[in-house]
Amino acid sequence: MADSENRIEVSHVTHEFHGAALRATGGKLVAVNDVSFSLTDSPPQIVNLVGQSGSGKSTLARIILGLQKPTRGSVTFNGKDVYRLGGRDKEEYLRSVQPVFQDPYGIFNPFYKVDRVLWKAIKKFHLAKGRSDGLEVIERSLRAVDLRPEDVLGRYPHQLSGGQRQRVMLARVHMLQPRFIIADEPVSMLDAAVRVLFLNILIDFRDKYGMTTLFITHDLSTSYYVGGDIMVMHKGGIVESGKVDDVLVNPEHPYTRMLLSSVPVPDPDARWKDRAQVVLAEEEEELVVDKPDIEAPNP
Amino acid sequence: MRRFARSLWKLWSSSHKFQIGIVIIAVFVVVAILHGPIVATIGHGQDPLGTAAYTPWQLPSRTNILGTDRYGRDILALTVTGLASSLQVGAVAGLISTVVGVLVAFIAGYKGGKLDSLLSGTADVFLVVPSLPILITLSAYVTNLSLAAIGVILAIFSWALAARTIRSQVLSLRTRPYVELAKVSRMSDLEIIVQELVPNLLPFIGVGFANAVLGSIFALVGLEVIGLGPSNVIDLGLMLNWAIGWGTLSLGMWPMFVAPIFVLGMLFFAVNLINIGLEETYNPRLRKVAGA
Amino acid sequence: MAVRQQALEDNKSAAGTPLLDVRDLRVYYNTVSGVSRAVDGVDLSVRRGEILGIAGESGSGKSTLTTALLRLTKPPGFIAGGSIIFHSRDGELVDLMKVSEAQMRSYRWRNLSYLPQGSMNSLNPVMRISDQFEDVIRAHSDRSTQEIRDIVPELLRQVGLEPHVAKMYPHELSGGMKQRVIIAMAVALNSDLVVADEPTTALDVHIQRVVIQTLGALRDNFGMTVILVTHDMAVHAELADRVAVMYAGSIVEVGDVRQIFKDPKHPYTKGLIGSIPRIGGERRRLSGIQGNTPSPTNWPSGCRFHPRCPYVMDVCPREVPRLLPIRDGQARQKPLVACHLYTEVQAESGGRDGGQ
Amino acid sequence: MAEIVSQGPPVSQPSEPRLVSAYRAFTVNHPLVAYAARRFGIYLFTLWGSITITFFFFRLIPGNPIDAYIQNLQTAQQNYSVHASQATVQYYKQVFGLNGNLFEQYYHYMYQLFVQHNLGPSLLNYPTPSQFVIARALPWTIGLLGTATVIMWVLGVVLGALIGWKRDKAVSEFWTYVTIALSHIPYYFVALILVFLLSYRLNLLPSSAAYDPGYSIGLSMGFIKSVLQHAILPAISIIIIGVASWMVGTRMLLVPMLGEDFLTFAEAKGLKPRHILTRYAMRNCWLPQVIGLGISLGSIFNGNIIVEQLFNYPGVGNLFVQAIGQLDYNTIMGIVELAIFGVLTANLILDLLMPALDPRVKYWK
Repeated sequence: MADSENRIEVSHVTHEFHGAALRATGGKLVAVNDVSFSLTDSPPQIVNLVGQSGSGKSTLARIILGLQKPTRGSVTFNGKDVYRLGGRDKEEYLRSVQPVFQDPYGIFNPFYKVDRVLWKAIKKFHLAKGRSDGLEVIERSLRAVDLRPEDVLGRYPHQLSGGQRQRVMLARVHMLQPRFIIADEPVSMLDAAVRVLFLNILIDFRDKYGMTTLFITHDLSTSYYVGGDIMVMHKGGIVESGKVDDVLVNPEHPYTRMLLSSVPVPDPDARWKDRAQVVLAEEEEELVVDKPDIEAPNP
Repeated sequence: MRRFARSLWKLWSSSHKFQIGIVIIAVFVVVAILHGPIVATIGHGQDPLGTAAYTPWQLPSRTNILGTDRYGRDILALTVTGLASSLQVGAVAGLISTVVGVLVAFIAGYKGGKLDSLLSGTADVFLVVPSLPILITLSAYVTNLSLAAIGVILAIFSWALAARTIRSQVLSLRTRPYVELAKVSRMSDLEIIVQELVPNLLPFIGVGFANAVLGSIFALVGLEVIGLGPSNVIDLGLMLNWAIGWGTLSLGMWPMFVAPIFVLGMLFFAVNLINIGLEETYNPRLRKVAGA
Repeated sequence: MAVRQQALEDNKSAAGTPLLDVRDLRVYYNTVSGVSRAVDGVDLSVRRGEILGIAGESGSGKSTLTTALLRLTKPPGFIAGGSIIFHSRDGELVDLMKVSEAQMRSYRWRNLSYLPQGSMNSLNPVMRISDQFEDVIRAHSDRSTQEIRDIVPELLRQVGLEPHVAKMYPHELSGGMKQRVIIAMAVALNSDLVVADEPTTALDVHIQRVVIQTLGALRDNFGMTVILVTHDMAVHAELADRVAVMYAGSIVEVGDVRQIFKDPKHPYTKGLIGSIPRIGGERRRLSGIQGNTPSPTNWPSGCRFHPRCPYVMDVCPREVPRLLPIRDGQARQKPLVACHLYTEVQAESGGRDGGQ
Repeated sequence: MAEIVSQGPPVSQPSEPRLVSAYRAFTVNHPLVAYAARRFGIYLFTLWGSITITFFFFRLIPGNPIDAYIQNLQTAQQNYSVHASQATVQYYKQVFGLNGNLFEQYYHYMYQLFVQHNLGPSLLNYPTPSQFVIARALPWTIGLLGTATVIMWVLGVVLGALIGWKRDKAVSEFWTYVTIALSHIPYYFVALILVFLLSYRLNLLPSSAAYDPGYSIGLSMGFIKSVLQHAILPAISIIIIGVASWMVGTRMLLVPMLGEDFLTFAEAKGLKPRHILTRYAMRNCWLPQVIGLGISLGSIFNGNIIVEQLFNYPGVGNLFVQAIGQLDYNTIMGIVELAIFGVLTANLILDLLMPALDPRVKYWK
């Protein structure tokens, strides 16, 4: 499909969070720590980014999408810094790199019907001239992701199932035909039967349209299913990478091994024999409760 | 625009409380706007508000539906005029404080960073300056305050509260996935604020406006009840002040006392109905738990 | 400790006897768009000492069912009918749907404990862990504060937590630790049954494994009965003895865990098992299940799976299939299936006695 | 092809001045101290900002206190000459800090306030400094409003929790609507009605002043009884509406909480409903109400102008109105500043106390 190679280059990206509370103490949270890799669309492929919650996967996705400027390091698209793009280049970048987010409900503004997300894409990226032309594009894309337009159009987000909502996002991607899809935990809130359908579409997009997907997940079995390359992320850094078939079959890094040995196998005859090593000093979750916003009643 | 009308219609048909509240307010607003012709009709061509237009201290009768006051003015005409003034003050104050509050809230909440700290800090400073003493001082020393000027002064001390409540809402909305999706869909900041954030905050803004209007009206009435308000415009508070000062209750001249209190009571009744209606429609968590 | 030891022995000797018989349980919700029949005619038998898995997609009514088992259904939900017969250790039969609220309170946790779905938020955020233990133990026994303080560290140790956890607040614990604290609470009173609602959802894989094995240990070490409700089939494969598959508010198949995974009978179970990706081996395309989960306000007629079923027959939209035992060469026990594919040919007499 | 570029050496940090890094090290090791220091800084800033706004506001509105005072002298002594007045004006300008331009005056005032802790002379009782005049009125205000605030908070929170907990019951729903309606009535309406009914019509209670002038101030039984009698009406008119507001607030906090998992779980544990309400539900939602109480107590210092005026109660609010009549700027500003100080200090104390009240709150983390 692609005439020339498109390339996203992530180099030495580090991101630290300085919350209002963190700033006071000079403390910081290093979400992403000196990560470098590149994505290209020739040949198109699926690159898995796996890791447990808090490993920095989602922050990395937001950084690549241009939503969160990294503290250090750079993201370039075909050699141009994503955070210094202007006008035409910015448009080109957004046309080429599009997201699928985790929460299929939060993607839709509850105030509007589902259609709006698709129409916005048509208008903002000039995908069609006029209404009937646009409707045709929308219907074609919905069918491409196994949705019947009449089931989806004219509905409010809460009237659709999670699987339908997430597939509407895929339809949006289908319309825009980006070179890269940044999919941040797209199936974590879907049921198994629907999840497979979603993954199949993602695989088809690679094969039919030559799209490259950065597939972020915490579920190792889904990354094995989609195949391709894999990067294992732990505490903000990439600890192991390579082909899915190598890394998930013969893991080298102890963290990858630990992850793999923890995945329950869907076979009653292959149960765990040994007891898991119970980690006593589990990382504690830190919670900062904001002071509630309240007023004294009457004077 | 059609979408907007439809959501308004949805809101309207969602709650009877909301409907009743709106109808009462609408009636009051119409009366206030038409207060000139209404007063003229009451006076049958002459000014019912002129001193000694009628015999003083009349109880309700055919000519004076609510009777007359100490100076022989028609109490119904006074009430209609007072309502118009009170609503005008409330509208000016409510409008200014809501517009300023919303602007500050959206700029601070959406942009964040240093600008947010600066604007929120300013709002906090304004929040701790007590408004009632300032208002009393002003009305004591600045003679001939116009209705609009009173409204502006009330707004200076009430925008900060609106700004703070709406800002916290903006903060919670701005990291929603649909806002992020809008960003990668090439929507500008202004488009995102207007199309993605504002619609979801309309109920908050609406309630904030209604409360600011009501709050301003009652702040002014409070001042006037103790005789410290501006005394150059007839509003409902000034009527109450007269009613107390002239000892109308001991004289048995109840309309002078009852009329303004009734109108004020209906006003806050209506605004509260709207509040409760919106609360029920827009707070699904509350609705779910309450099973209402 | 001696008392606990005795109870443990009792549990083990009672293994295999009936514990809970659920008959035609219906739990509905009043919603704006009509009555939502989230759980609509569930039949289920639970035996002492087993781990019974309940599987199904979101919207199948699993969670509604678990809360109803403990009679914790909250408005706008209500229990529309059915019975839950509890077989107490001394052989008494009690219909939990009929006892008074005060009696129900005494059954809760003493006999039926609950590991809730939102375990993250299930502990009182402003109380120390030890105080929360004290609350529940006090409510069901007359032990003194000192006695309770003494046993809490031991209880925590049994689920693999350090004693100092007792002095901590919930927000200082990770999700998996909170899960295990609640499991320890069930151990504290030696509950007959633990109903675990999606115990591994939202946990990291490693913690998932710890929680799964802690639940397994409940049965292995204490002889407790566990109802394991989760959409994650791999967890069932790892832990359950029997699996009940729920679809659209009722149970469509119950069978031994091996039978469910190796030889699923109901077309829905087949689809579900056929949707699970595995690590390793040949990479083949999985088919998933086409179509959408139906809405509980408007279930399809007849067999509720018929609009998505690849084997749909004329009878399916017309008649509701009953949950009946079918012949099966391999399985030790006959699986129960609610599907017309089997009723026509293989159905035996016997009616709806789930799992005997 | 996704190539994983080898990870380079970490980017070196720019070095910091030693003082900055020492401070940073200290704050990392003592997060609580760092938090308290930062919070105190914000406190000082807001205090300064709001007092500055107040100062310029009062200096910029028309009206001249010296003219007002000299006018007073004229009416009192009736001897007036142009010469004397010129000297007098100069003298009083000096005394009242009105020399020089606005910024010199501002500097003078802030110096006097923050360094000498002096508000300047009061016009009402010249030459008594304003702080003494205010201090005389303060006990009445604190006594009346402090007691009323505490009473209405306790009643409001308890009753609010009850109507929230029993939200399905018709009685609760009835009281919910009653309290919502009541909570929005301006309290002076209630005051007017109470005075009319209990004082004028039934003659049960005194409607004005703080005590019977027949008694002298002291610890005699008669005096105390008289003080209590006089406080009943103003207190009740504040309390009725206040209780309703606190009830509405408590209910609003409690009802959404009733869907929380830990309450369902508490029920699953077989705990008694009363136990769940007090130890689980209320313990988790009373914090905003405690903060509210703190702020209410902090904001009683400017007195309740309307109630004190209606009942002619000799508190700070009443003093304020008198000061306005006399153009006593120092007293007026003093009262406004006291109010600002009260609210801000209450906020500061609450913020510092919060971590002790709720284990989840850790600002400094």
